Amino acid sequence: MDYDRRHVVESMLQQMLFIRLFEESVEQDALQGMVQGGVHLSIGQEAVAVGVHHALQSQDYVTGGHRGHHICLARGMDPRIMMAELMGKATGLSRGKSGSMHLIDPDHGILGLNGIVAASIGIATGAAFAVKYWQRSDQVVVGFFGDGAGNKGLFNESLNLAGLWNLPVIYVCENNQYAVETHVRQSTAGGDLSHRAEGYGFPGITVDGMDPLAVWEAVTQARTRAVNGEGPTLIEAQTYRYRGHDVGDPQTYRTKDEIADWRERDPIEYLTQMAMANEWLDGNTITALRESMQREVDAARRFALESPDPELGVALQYVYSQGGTGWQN
Amino acid sequence: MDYDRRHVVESMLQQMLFIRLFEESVEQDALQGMVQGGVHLSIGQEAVAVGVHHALQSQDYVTGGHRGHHICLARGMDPRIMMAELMGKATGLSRGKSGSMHLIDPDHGILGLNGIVAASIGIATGAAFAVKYWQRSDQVVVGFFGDGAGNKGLFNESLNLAGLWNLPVIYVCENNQYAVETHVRQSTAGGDLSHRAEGYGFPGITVDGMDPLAVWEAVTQARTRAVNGEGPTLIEAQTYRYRGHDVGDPQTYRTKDEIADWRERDPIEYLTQMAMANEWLDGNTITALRESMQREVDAARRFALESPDPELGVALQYVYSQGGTGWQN
Amino acid sequence: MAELSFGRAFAKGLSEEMARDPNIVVLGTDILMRGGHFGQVAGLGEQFGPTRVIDTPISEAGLVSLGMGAALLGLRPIVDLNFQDFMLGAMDELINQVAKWSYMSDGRLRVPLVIRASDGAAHGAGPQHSQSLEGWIASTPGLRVVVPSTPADVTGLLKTVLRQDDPVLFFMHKMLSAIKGEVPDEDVVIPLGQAAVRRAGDDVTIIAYGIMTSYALQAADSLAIEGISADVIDLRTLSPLDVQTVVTSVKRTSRAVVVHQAPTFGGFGGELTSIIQEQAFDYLDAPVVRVGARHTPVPVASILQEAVIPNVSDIVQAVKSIC
Amino acid sequence: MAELSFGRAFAKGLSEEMARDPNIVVLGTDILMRGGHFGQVAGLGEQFGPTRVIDTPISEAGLVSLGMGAALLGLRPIVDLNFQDFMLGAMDELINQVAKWSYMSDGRLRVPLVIRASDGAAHGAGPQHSQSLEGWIASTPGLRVVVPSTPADVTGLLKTVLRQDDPVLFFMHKMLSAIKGEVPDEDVVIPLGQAAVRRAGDDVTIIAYGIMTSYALQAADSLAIEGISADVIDLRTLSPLDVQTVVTSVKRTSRAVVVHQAPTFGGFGGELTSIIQEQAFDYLDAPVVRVGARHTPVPVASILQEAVIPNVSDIVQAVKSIC
Ligand SMILES: Cc1ncc(C[n+]2csc(CCOP(=O)(O)OP(=O)(O)O)c2C)c(N)n1
Ligand SMILES: Cc1ncc(C[n+]2csc(CCOP(=O)(O)OP(=O)(O)O)c2C)c(N)n1
Ligand SMILES: [Mg+2]
Ligand SMILES: [Mg+2]
Repeated sequence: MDYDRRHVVESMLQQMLFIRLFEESVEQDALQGMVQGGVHLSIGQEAVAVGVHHALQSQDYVTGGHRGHHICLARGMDPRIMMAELMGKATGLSRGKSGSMHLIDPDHGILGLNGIVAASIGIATGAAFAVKYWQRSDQVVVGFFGDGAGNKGLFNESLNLAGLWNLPVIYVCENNQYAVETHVRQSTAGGDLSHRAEGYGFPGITVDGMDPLAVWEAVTQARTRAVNGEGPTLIEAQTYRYRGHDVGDPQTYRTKDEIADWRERDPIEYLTQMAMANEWLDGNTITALRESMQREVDAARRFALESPDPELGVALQYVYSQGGTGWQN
Repeated sequence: MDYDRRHVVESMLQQMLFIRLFEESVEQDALQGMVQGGVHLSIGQEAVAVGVHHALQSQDYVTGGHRGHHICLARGMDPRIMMAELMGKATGLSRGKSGSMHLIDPDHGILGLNGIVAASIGIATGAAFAVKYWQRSDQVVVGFFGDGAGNKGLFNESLNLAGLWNLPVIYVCENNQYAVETHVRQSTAGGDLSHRAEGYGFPGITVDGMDPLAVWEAVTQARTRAVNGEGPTLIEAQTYRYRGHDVGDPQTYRTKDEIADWRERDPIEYLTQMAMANEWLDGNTITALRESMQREVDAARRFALESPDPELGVALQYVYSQGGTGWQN
Repeated sequence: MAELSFGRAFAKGLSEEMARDPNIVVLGTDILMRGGHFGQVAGLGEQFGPTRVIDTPISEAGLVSLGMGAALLGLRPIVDLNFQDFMLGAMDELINQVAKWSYMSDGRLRVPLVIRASDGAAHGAGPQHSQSLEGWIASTPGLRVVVPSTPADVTGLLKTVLRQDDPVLFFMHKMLSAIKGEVPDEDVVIPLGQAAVRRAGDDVTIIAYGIMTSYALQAADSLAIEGISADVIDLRTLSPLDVQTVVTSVKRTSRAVVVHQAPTFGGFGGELTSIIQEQAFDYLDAPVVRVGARHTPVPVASILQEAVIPNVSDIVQAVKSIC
Repeated sequence: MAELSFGRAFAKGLSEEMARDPNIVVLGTDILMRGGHFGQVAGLGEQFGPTRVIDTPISEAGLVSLGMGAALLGLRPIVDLNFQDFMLGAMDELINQVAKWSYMSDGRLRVPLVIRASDGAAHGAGPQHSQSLEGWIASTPGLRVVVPSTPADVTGLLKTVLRQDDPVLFFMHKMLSAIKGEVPDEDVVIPLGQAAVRRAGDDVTIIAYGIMTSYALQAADSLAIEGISADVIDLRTLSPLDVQTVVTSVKRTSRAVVVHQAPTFGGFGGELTSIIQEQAFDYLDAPVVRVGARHTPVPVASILQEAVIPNVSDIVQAVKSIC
């Protein structure tokens, strides 16, 4: 058990570190205009994606919203082709067509991030429907979404369907307190969003989203429920984005103090302390780890930068599954 | 108090009787093809509309769904021009353009029935927004909808807005157990729909929708809350339609016994017994009342039948508020 | 050959495909026992049971989204939206999601999702149950639109649709539900993007689809009496569109009338007209004339509805105005 | 005259109208402090406070429906939907409800609701944030569509819109947000349905609106060098549509090119083309040519976007193909 815990903590720490460094690199490039389109960084929210990932199996599926780099990296997306996609390169996942908000990687069970708030909730529900239809006994779907998504209609329609049909889906709300400038208490009636699950007859819980172990535990339980045919769970992870809504956000809507308070609970810091206190890792190992991660990020970045632009014809491909734009027969 | 109660009971009984007779007349005409379009009768559900009406003031607004004749009559719509509208006549409310599902009567605060499930919820919320904006201190809006509407997205969006902004709106769900053939338990996860109100931080209660006095009390309380600035209430009234979903429904999905059980709780019967037991009304008075109502229904029907068809030009009017079809300048 | 109604023809095609492919499921309101409001899935509940013929809550957005998620994994859901008007509650799901996934995934994922809905005007249905929105869907890159006009086409096109991988909107005009026609017993598939010439003529080309095909044919009958012979083309699908059949005919007849039940202004007829004048300009002896509904919602009262919806005589007059 | 950006021009018009009419309120995400994502309501939060400049949850359907309910009582809400793409989440509310209430109530109720949204392609915005859906709305009986191309028009059209009673979709192309132009200090209103002739010419009529107006003008500049003189018409509103200005010009020039950023196939250009050939057939020396986007979603990478979105040289070539 202690060994397991050590193993998990080390693995989580490694993933969170990698995500953080990856995102910091993306941020710099975005500021330089090297990234195509708006960029929504997950810095500060690493614990949610990493906690969820550790509770999942490789055959599980995920969907996410516009802020989902951490989800993709946690689930195993290749950082090089991901970075190339962010920069709109020919080597990118979708050869530059989808970009940051719409990363899709079926090979890693990533059915898609999404530029439309709440859409991920419905798609995850549908994937869970298929899993249940085929009676796959050890597979679940996680639908990530933000606090802002709980007030979209699709939330009601999908959670009702999942509750009604006992679908193997886990809804993970990353409550990072804001939707752009709007604080969750200014958008959401009735307190914690997790309470709304009761209206659909399944459990909703709020967990500390800065603690990957807490997220891991909650999702582990939810996954067990799901594969046992007991249906969905709504998990609201209280977390925080250290950066603005997108790169370039002037962030006039919150105080430095508020950011500082949340940073005190930084998940990377927290697990680092835990690992060191337990003598699982020492300072040198951590420095070495960080350096090797940074090298990997740099390599991904270099790969992307050195990759060619896509051929223009790519833009006309796969409007339809046979490959073309095909409105005409 | 007892006098008040007597007064209320008599008034309710009178309204319910009138609605029942009106609907029976519509049913006959619908079977004969005299009514334009699908007809969704409210027979069995009279107590909800009448109970709500008695708790409202004349300045209050209502919206409703596709099954709303009872709402319109309770609020005071003229049965003659209503009947004429059902039959698509020139004398009808909208000169035949809107028909049964889309009755609109601003003079009686009826902002509109609606052919789209759940739409009434959002429109009522908006009217309440205006009432609050103008700080009208003694006005509320009631949004009627069916049990089938609770699983539409708009339910979530609107109830959240109402909860967030404390709007003076009362949501009345007429749970008549079915949406077409689908029983509410086959469509709605989590038990009583009224529970979902908790997720938005305002009260949701389930009342006996076959008892107009129970409805009246619940709405009276909700109205007091609303005008006191305490925000919305969701009231789920358990009721039943004695007829099919629409005229012509083969009704293979329920048993005669189920219908008989609900009819034992018939609201007209119930208030009649109460009035007679209290010696407020005797058999003769009730017979006379029924006869005079029937005459009024017959007169409405005659008025409609004798009214001319609309001029064809009516079809081209009021696409825009200035009167025309006006796509061209 | 069996004589089947439009609705039954759908049920037949679906039944055969469901028997062939266990990944096809159908979801919608009141379909398990009732078989849908237009009899379009009658008997399937009995045949395949509630795991494959699934009664749902009234949640159009949730169902389209659910269908998409399931389709991404390889299921082949048919979501029956009942009236086309209710599709408006699922537009984000259709346009921002379903339509874009093949493209955004650069072909790595596909959405073999079929949406069935009944469109068009029916006496008494009124403004919120009578719309003809096929043009919007046809204009959306990534979606396919099928608008059959005969029972045989319903079966044949449905079979095709269920054997390909693009999302398809399958629109069946509600006033066609009860019409009958021969449907082959054999497994006949009809390719998408192949219009049918329903009647051959030399003086004018009438281009229609769905219910307006029969109006066009009736108009052609009247016109024949007056010595005007019309080529009547039934497009069958709007996306992909069979441009060649249309243009070839117009080059021969030099005159074209485009017909649909949607309002003329902003309708799909504008696309057809544009293509014709782009590709056959030098052959045209007269402007292409469009016949569609007036720019109004569809009113409830029958006589008012008839005042705004195009009819056979509108088509006849349109043809005469250019012949 | 002040030089204002497109976004500021909106704020100016709205500010003046809100000062005039206490029944105007504006609702949307992140508008109170931020002033909207395109600066379109900058300063209004300070000026009018949170009871009239209202930050909302992300609930497009709920807000359009709320706006409608409030408008039925006589309030004049502006619902700011941010990106036009998000309007897809409120289509039932817009098309089945807002558009139909005047008609269904036979004129007894009206819906003075304004929906503002930013449309069109912007580098990097990608498939779900770049659409041009104005044609769908224009085709809907009961709705009005405003597509301004200059700051002065933004102010002048907004003022008009807020003084009439029909529901209006006010679409501002996101790449125009920062362009600047003179806006009169006085209270100038611009009637709906009145196109502007932005440049006079004799050889060809180029019909555009919104952002494509400036592309059309640039194309006209290039063409002038080559001796082709173009009339450039900016429609300003699609519903009501100024047919007369278009047809009069084409009758004079005998050639027309229709331009928009939406995909050509199924776009509003089909309507314009049809009207032209219906009303000026005998004057046309060549087919009307449409310039629009390819039939694809709008990809994220800039160079890919440019491969599908029409540009100045596409317009030049289209003109040359018929001149
Ligand atoms: C339907 C829709 N409405 C509005 C937007 C614009 N938008 C993008 S992100 C965002 C805020 C989302 O907040 P939240 O769900 O809390 O996610 P977070 O950004 O905090 O991760 C908004 C309003 C959108 N993308 N989709
Ligand atoms: C958005 C939408 N989806 C489907 C329908 C078709 N439809 C009309 S009434 C109805 C059942 C509604 O049930 P409920 O809300 O319980 O009202 P009731 O008929 O019982 O009064 C359905 C599915 C519709 N009108 N609107
Ligand atoms: Mg958030
Ligand atoms: Mg019901």
